[in-house]
Amino acid sequence: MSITEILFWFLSVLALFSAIMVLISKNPVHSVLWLIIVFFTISGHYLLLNAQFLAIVNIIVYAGAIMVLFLFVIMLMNLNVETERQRNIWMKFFGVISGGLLLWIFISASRSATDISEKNILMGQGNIGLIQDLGKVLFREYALPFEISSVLFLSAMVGAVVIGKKE
Amino acid sequence: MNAIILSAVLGMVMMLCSFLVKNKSSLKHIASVGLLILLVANITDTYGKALFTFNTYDMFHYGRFGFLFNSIAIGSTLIYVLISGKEIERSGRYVAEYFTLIFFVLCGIALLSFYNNLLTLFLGMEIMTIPLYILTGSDKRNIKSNEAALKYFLMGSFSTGLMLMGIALTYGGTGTFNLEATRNAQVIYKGVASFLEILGLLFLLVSLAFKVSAAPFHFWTPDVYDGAPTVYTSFMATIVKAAGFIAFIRLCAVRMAETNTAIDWKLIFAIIIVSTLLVGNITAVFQQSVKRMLAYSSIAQAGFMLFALMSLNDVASEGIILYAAAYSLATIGIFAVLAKMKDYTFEGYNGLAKTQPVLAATNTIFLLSLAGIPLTAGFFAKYYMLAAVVKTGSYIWLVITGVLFAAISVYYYFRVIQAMYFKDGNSATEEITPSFKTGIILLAGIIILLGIFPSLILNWLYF
Amino acid sequence: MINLIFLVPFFPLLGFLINGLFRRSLSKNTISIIGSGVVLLSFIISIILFFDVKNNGGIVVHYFDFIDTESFQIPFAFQVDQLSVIFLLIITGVGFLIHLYSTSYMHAEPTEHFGRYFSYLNLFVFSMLLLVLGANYVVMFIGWEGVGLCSYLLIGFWFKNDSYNYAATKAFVMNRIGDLGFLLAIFWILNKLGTATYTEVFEQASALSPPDVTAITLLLFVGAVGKSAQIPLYTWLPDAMAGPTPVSALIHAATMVTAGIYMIARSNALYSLSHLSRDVVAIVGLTTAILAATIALYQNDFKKVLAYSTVSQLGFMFLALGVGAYTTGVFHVMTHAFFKALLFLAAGSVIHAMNGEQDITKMGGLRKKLPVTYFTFLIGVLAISGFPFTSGFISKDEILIATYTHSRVLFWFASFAAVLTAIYMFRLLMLVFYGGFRGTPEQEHHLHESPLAMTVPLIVLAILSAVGGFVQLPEAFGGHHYLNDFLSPVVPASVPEGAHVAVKEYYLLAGTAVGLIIIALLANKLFAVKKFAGVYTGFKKILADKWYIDELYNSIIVKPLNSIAGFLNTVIDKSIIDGIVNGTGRFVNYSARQLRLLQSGQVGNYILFMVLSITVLFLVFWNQEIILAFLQKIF
Amino acid sequence: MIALLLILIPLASGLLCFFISSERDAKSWSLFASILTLATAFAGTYSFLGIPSLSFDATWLPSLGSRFSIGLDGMGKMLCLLNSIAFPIVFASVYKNSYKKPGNFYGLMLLMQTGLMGVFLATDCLLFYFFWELALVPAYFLCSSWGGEKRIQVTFKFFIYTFTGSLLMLVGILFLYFKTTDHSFALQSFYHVKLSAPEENFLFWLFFIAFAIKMPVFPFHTWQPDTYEQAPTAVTMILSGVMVKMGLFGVIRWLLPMFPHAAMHYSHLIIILCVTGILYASLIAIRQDDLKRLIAYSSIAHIGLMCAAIFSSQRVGMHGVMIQMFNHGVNVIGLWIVADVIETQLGTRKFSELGGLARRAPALAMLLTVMALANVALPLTNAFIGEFLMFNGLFRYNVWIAAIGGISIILAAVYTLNMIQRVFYGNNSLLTDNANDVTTGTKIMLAVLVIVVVVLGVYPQPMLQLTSDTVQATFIKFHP
Amino acid sequence: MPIQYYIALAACLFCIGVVGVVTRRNAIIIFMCIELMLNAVNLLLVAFSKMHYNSALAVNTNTNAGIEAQVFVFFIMVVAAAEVSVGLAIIVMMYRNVHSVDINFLNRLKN
Repeated sequence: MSITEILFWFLSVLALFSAIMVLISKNPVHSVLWLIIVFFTISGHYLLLNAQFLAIVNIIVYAGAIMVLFLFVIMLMNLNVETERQRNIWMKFFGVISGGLLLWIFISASRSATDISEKNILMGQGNIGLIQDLGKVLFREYALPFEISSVLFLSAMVGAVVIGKKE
Repeated sequence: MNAIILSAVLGMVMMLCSFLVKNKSSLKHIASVGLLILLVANITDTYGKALFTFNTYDMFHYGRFGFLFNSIAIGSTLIYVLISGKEIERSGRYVAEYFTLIFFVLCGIALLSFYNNLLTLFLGMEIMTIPLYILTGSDKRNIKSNEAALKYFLMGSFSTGLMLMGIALTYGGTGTFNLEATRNAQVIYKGVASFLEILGLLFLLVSLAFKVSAAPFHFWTPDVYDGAPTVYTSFMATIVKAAGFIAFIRLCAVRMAETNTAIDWKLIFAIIIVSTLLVGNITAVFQQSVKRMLAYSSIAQAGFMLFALMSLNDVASEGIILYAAAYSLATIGIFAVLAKMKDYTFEGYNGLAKTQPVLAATNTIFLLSLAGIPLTAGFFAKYYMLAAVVKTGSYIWLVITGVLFAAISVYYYFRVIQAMYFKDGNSATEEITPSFKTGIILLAGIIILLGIFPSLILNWLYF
Repeated sequence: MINLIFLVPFFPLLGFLINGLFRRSLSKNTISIIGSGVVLLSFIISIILFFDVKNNGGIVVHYFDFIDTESFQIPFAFQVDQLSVIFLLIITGVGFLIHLYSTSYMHAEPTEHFGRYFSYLNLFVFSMLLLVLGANYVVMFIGWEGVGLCSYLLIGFWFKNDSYNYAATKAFVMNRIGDLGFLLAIFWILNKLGTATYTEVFEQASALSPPDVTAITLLLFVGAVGKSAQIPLYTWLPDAMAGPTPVSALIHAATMVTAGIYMIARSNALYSLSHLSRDVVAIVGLTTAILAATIALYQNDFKKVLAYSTVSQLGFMFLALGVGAYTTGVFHVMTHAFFKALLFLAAGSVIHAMNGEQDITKMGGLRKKLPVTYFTFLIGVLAISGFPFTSGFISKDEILIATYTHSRVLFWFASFAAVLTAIYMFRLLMLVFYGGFRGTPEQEHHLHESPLAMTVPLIVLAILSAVGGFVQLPEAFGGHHYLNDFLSPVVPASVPEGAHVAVKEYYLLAGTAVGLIIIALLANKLFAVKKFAGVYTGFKKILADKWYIDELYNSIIVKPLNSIAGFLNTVIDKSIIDGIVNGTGRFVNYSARQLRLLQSGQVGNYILFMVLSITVLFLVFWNQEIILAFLQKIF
Repeated sequence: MIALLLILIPLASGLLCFFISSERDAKSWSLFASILTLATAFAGTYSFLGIPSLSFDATWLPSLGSRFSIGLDGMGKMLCLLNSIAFPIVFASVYKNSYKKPGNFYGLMLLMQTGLMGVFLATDCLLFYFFWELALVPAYFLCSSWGGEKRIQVTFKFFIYTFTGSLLMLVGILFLYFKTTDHSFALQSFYHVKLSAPEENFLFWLFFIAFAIKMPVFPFHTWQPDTYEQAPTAVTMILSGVMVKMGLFGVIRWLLPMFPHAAMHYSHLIIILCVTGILYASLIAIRQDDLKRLIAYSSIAHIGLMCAAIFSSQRVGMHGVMIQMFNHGVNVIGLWIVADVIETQLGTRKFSELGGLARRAPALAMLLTVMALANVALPLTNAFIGEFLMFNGLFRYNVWIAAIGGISIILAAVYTLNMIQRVFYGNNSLLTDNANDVTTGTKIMLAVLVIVVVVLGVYPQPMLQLTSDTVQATFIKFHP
Repeated sequence: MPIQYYIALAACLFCIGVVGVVTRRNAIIIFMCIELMLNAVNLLLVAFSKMHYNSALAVNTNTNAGIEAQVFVFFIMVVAAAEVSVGLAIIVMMYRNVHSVDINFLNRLKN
């Protein structure tokens, strides 16, 4: 087993474990922290896949900005105590069942997808994940969507102001 | 391209207006002028006179269909602003921002009518939806509005997740985000398409079904439409929903049709259609609030529009345009009247014909149109939908089912008519201005005109 | 002559229109003059026609195309021949007398109703003339239904009384049952021959297959049974006595009820082809004759006795037709018209005198108070009982002879019926005119002989009843069967020839004479009493209650039909059929209430549903061949 | 041109009528307009202006293959004539009644006439469907606004019921449209569609149910008595006098020539249904206590007979149906006028509360009696000709069915005479004691109808000739 | 490394996210679970990107194949950030009015 594989397994197990912990933590703050761990592991995967730019952005945007925002809101609302009452046990049961079914669909679909069964991922190599290549593509082919996404930000900004401003 | 850029620009103009223009009521006029400009720009664009030319690297596809729909969407929004502008003014403090958001939504709609890449689909969808979350929650003191916004947001984000999963899987199968995928991968599943792509398309289908509120992914619709301020419900239920369909039909017509040779999506659509019609029509029957009834009715109408997605032929594409126009116009009218009512229940409409004969008469025309009675645009809309399926030569049972549900739909639409005309009561309305009356009469006139000559719209597809 | 034919029905129609439309503005005298005058005019024209026909034979006059389709043409045409002209004379002649009688009898009515009465009566004459004049079955049917209508209108003339209205409705409905048969017969003829015109039908009759002929003749007979009050449709006729007495005389004795005989006599060419049908006609006729006679024995209503006697006599006529003696049947129609009209009018005179009382148990000993009425009534009774050489004797005698040659068994039964006839008629005579008066003193005080307008018709009819039979006097008595000769171009004569017939005639003559004397004595002994209880027990009660036929019909037809209708109305229509329709609506409503519970308001539930739906869609998608194949198997 | 005028006159006058507020004006205007239509229809029926004026053709929806093409054949002429006769009579007979919002009432009535005209005139299937619905919508509003106390639910049921039927027909129309060789909705293209047997059978039912509901044929009839009972009498007259003819018209004009084999295939079933319906409705009519309901059930029975006669596939029967469509219209309108007179004057339609009216209102009694006799198809009334021919057709089809169906003429006598007896005869009730006879206007109206009844009963030939071309044309395609 | 591993991993994460959305009542946690789903998609996209790159490499060593998936991931992150800002604003607004973020209390709108 190569180092890549060991890392892969380690990160995968950690990611899944943390994700489950996000799910089952009673305390929202703990959930946030577990989620940050998930994000870190995913960034680790990106690094394994040699997608360095995304790995960094992931940490900056998700773990750094978004999760902090979450944390901030939770703190603001004083939700750090275990205020959430337990959901109906049936709901949990069905939730897990439905998740399992969905997972089963994924697995069975990918198992039947023979077109990719032979395919492998190029780990740790290839320069498409590097910032100079990405940048070229982003500002040439994807320049227009990139600009348009500013509309999204504008609307989000307006929205946040409209919604968030206290009257 | 004109529409996309201009709508974004106009949105920013409105933003600036929020602190440049002090008089709130003039905002409506500015927005109307902006919409008019947008409409003209889009029409000139249709005939090859674009203001901006970029190399879009195949991100967009400019077709007659998209242009026509975009014009209809912009035109409907114009009518909507003209009729309901006053309601927008009253819905909250940030009038200019609301107009801004409406323009941004139009930008998203423009993206959806021209997209040729799953990325632009995704972006368009998000640009269209995110302002709607905000508009839904714009009545900040109203808990219902808050609740609707949160529900809409949570479920909307969830469906975004589904959509992204779909996009990722199709990408896995094809190696491209372009809508017209040129497959270099060997076709595997049943001789044609990749298994992963199929699964991805299924996810995409589900997420788009969510956007157009097709059952069983419709659950957000009644709650959100009910909770949102009426004037925005009107916007969401009409133009936005129609845009969802346009996005959907493009996906179906291009991506799914490619995989269509061996894999039949029709059965899936048939199931979705039947359940949509069932849920929409049947549940609407028991509603006590007209607003909520209209929410269910919009689900039911979506069921009919899905016929086009299932059949995917020339009749279907003509039909979905006509349906979008007929349905949007009629629903805008109904909501405009609804917004003037003091009581949203059916009882609130009792005796409207006596107190406000013009409102009652025009409202009747709108309802008749939704019910698909001839001489209104709604008839031809339904006609085209049924014709599209009949033309495919199979699934006649589905057509008959649809027709039976259409008969049920008469039940709840006519309850309003009954209340207005045949029941006694003194329905109270807000003050009705003459300009509102004029607008609504014009709207009714358009519906009747389209009901006699649907080709007035459809000819634009070709000439 | 051709030009005159249409005038025969036209005059009564004119009378109907004038009297009907202007009944409020005309005086009673004018109404009387118009009402009777038009019939008199028709009578005069009929006489002219009679002589014309006698000299030149029959004729068909085509007026216009009534119905013209590719499959058949039905012209509106009249046929005047020997048969129809006889009926014309009876209808207009007797009709005129009865109109005349009515002018006095109905004089107490208000002008408006007086006018209405005469307009109905004229309409009746019109319809009856149409019936006999029609040159095809459809025109006959028009008249056929028309007389039914007039009968309905006249029975219910006094519409304030609900039981009268009921009787009228009953008459019409029972007639309609027969009419249906008639209609089907017409269809059958039209379908097989493509024409309904008599001449063509009879020419081509031999081309019909035996089952067709039998079916047609039997269906025609169903029509006749309805109109001529035979078993099983006779019960309306006694009830029809609710109408004014002249109406009973004209419609329910002299003319309308004989339409059935006219029809069968007219269709003799068809009946000659079907043995079975003739047998049925004969047996039904005879049974009716006996049954009605037995019932008549113990009736206490003056007019009811006469009504049952009419039914019985009609039975005789059918018997004659059934044994193939068509002219004899027609002949009996004629004589019956005379004496039965006479009897009814006399009865009317009595009732008039008794101030509307019809119960014979309340009468008695009237011969002194009403001499003319008594005398004429006596002639009528003698005629109907078959007193030698009265008209009734000759016609009935001929029927019996014809029956005898046809079948001995029938003959004895027919003779029995004839005896019964004599018995109940003498009973009637005795109870009304002999013995002591049993009514109230006021009634006794009121008794008076009727005015001239009523007695003159009585006298005329009495004379006709007495001597009217001589037109068909058998050879045995020196006669010549004039009627047979006259009718022979239309109706083949069927009088048995030969010496042995003459011998039988003498037997019959003797038998009748002896029988009548015995009956007269018995009747005098039994019925000419001072007091008469009118209550019967045992078998008499069964007869007095008319064999409970009405009750039987009530319980096996009317009541079940009514309850079926009620069941259909309340259960099937309201609950089941409408219930299904409304149930669909209610089901939709119910499912709406259930389905909306799905919309729980919980985001978690919503998303759960969505995820599960995705799974289901996925499964469906992957197994769609199986599902489609399954669906295909179902549909 | 005449054909176009027949649609345009009621349409324009109807739209104009909405803006008339004065009751007098609205009445006079609508009466005037309907008489104008009648004059036009007469001109059309007797072709004073030549054959070409009877049809009109214009582009409507080129992309759909539908044209605004209208035309008159014999049956069309007759029904247009009926339609245009019915309205003036109805307007005149309700002239004394007053309706709230008269402009709307008369406007809707005229729009309904437009729809009916269009149905009888259209030679394009989509146009036909258009008018089919157009006739229904005003009826809905009329019944719901001006009807009896249960009007809303009852009319609603009526509307949904018939609407469902017509939507099914729409599916059928669409299916056929895509089967036409030239993708057109024209009558002739529809006639020439080649269909496989299962397709034909399936489409047959789609169309037939729509027509059957409209007629209505047992067991699709339950909307009818309620609607007739609850609708304002003026509307009921049109509904039963003219609108039910739409169903029969549809069967003859569209159904039989399009699906001749299916029609033959199912004729037995349908005739049995119809005959069952005839007896069923007749029996129920016997038990009715309400004048309007009685007429309604009687109408069901008559229509059932017409439908059965159509499917008996006999020319004779078809001739009968043709003439009976007109006659039934006239007769039933007459009956409704009487019912209206009684109801407006006495405020009740219950037999149990009526009686003895003949003495107070002899003219009414007389006129009703004639109409009622026409209802039982007495000879020399117009209905006799129709029923005679129709039963003849049925007889040719099957003797037993004719015999069983014939029972209805007995039952008709029972319930009709029962009605006359309970309304006009017997003792006066409290209500009828103070009744007055009809006004001269109504008297004249009824007298006109009576004259029509008698004239057509004595001399039906013109009517038979008028429609014989339709019968021939129908049987060219539809031959047993 | 076979692509199935990554598909399975992403699918697991995605499904855990879904389960979280269904079972949790706290709006914020639900939102976080949605973010988890998005991340699973991101991971899957990057994996596919490298897979396609790998396949294309066999034909052309200078290939750029698969890069668009990484760009897409970038866009997803952008959108997610925008969504979060709006979403949290809505949650805060909600909290202001009802002092709870428990979605079980969101049941004024139903049936």
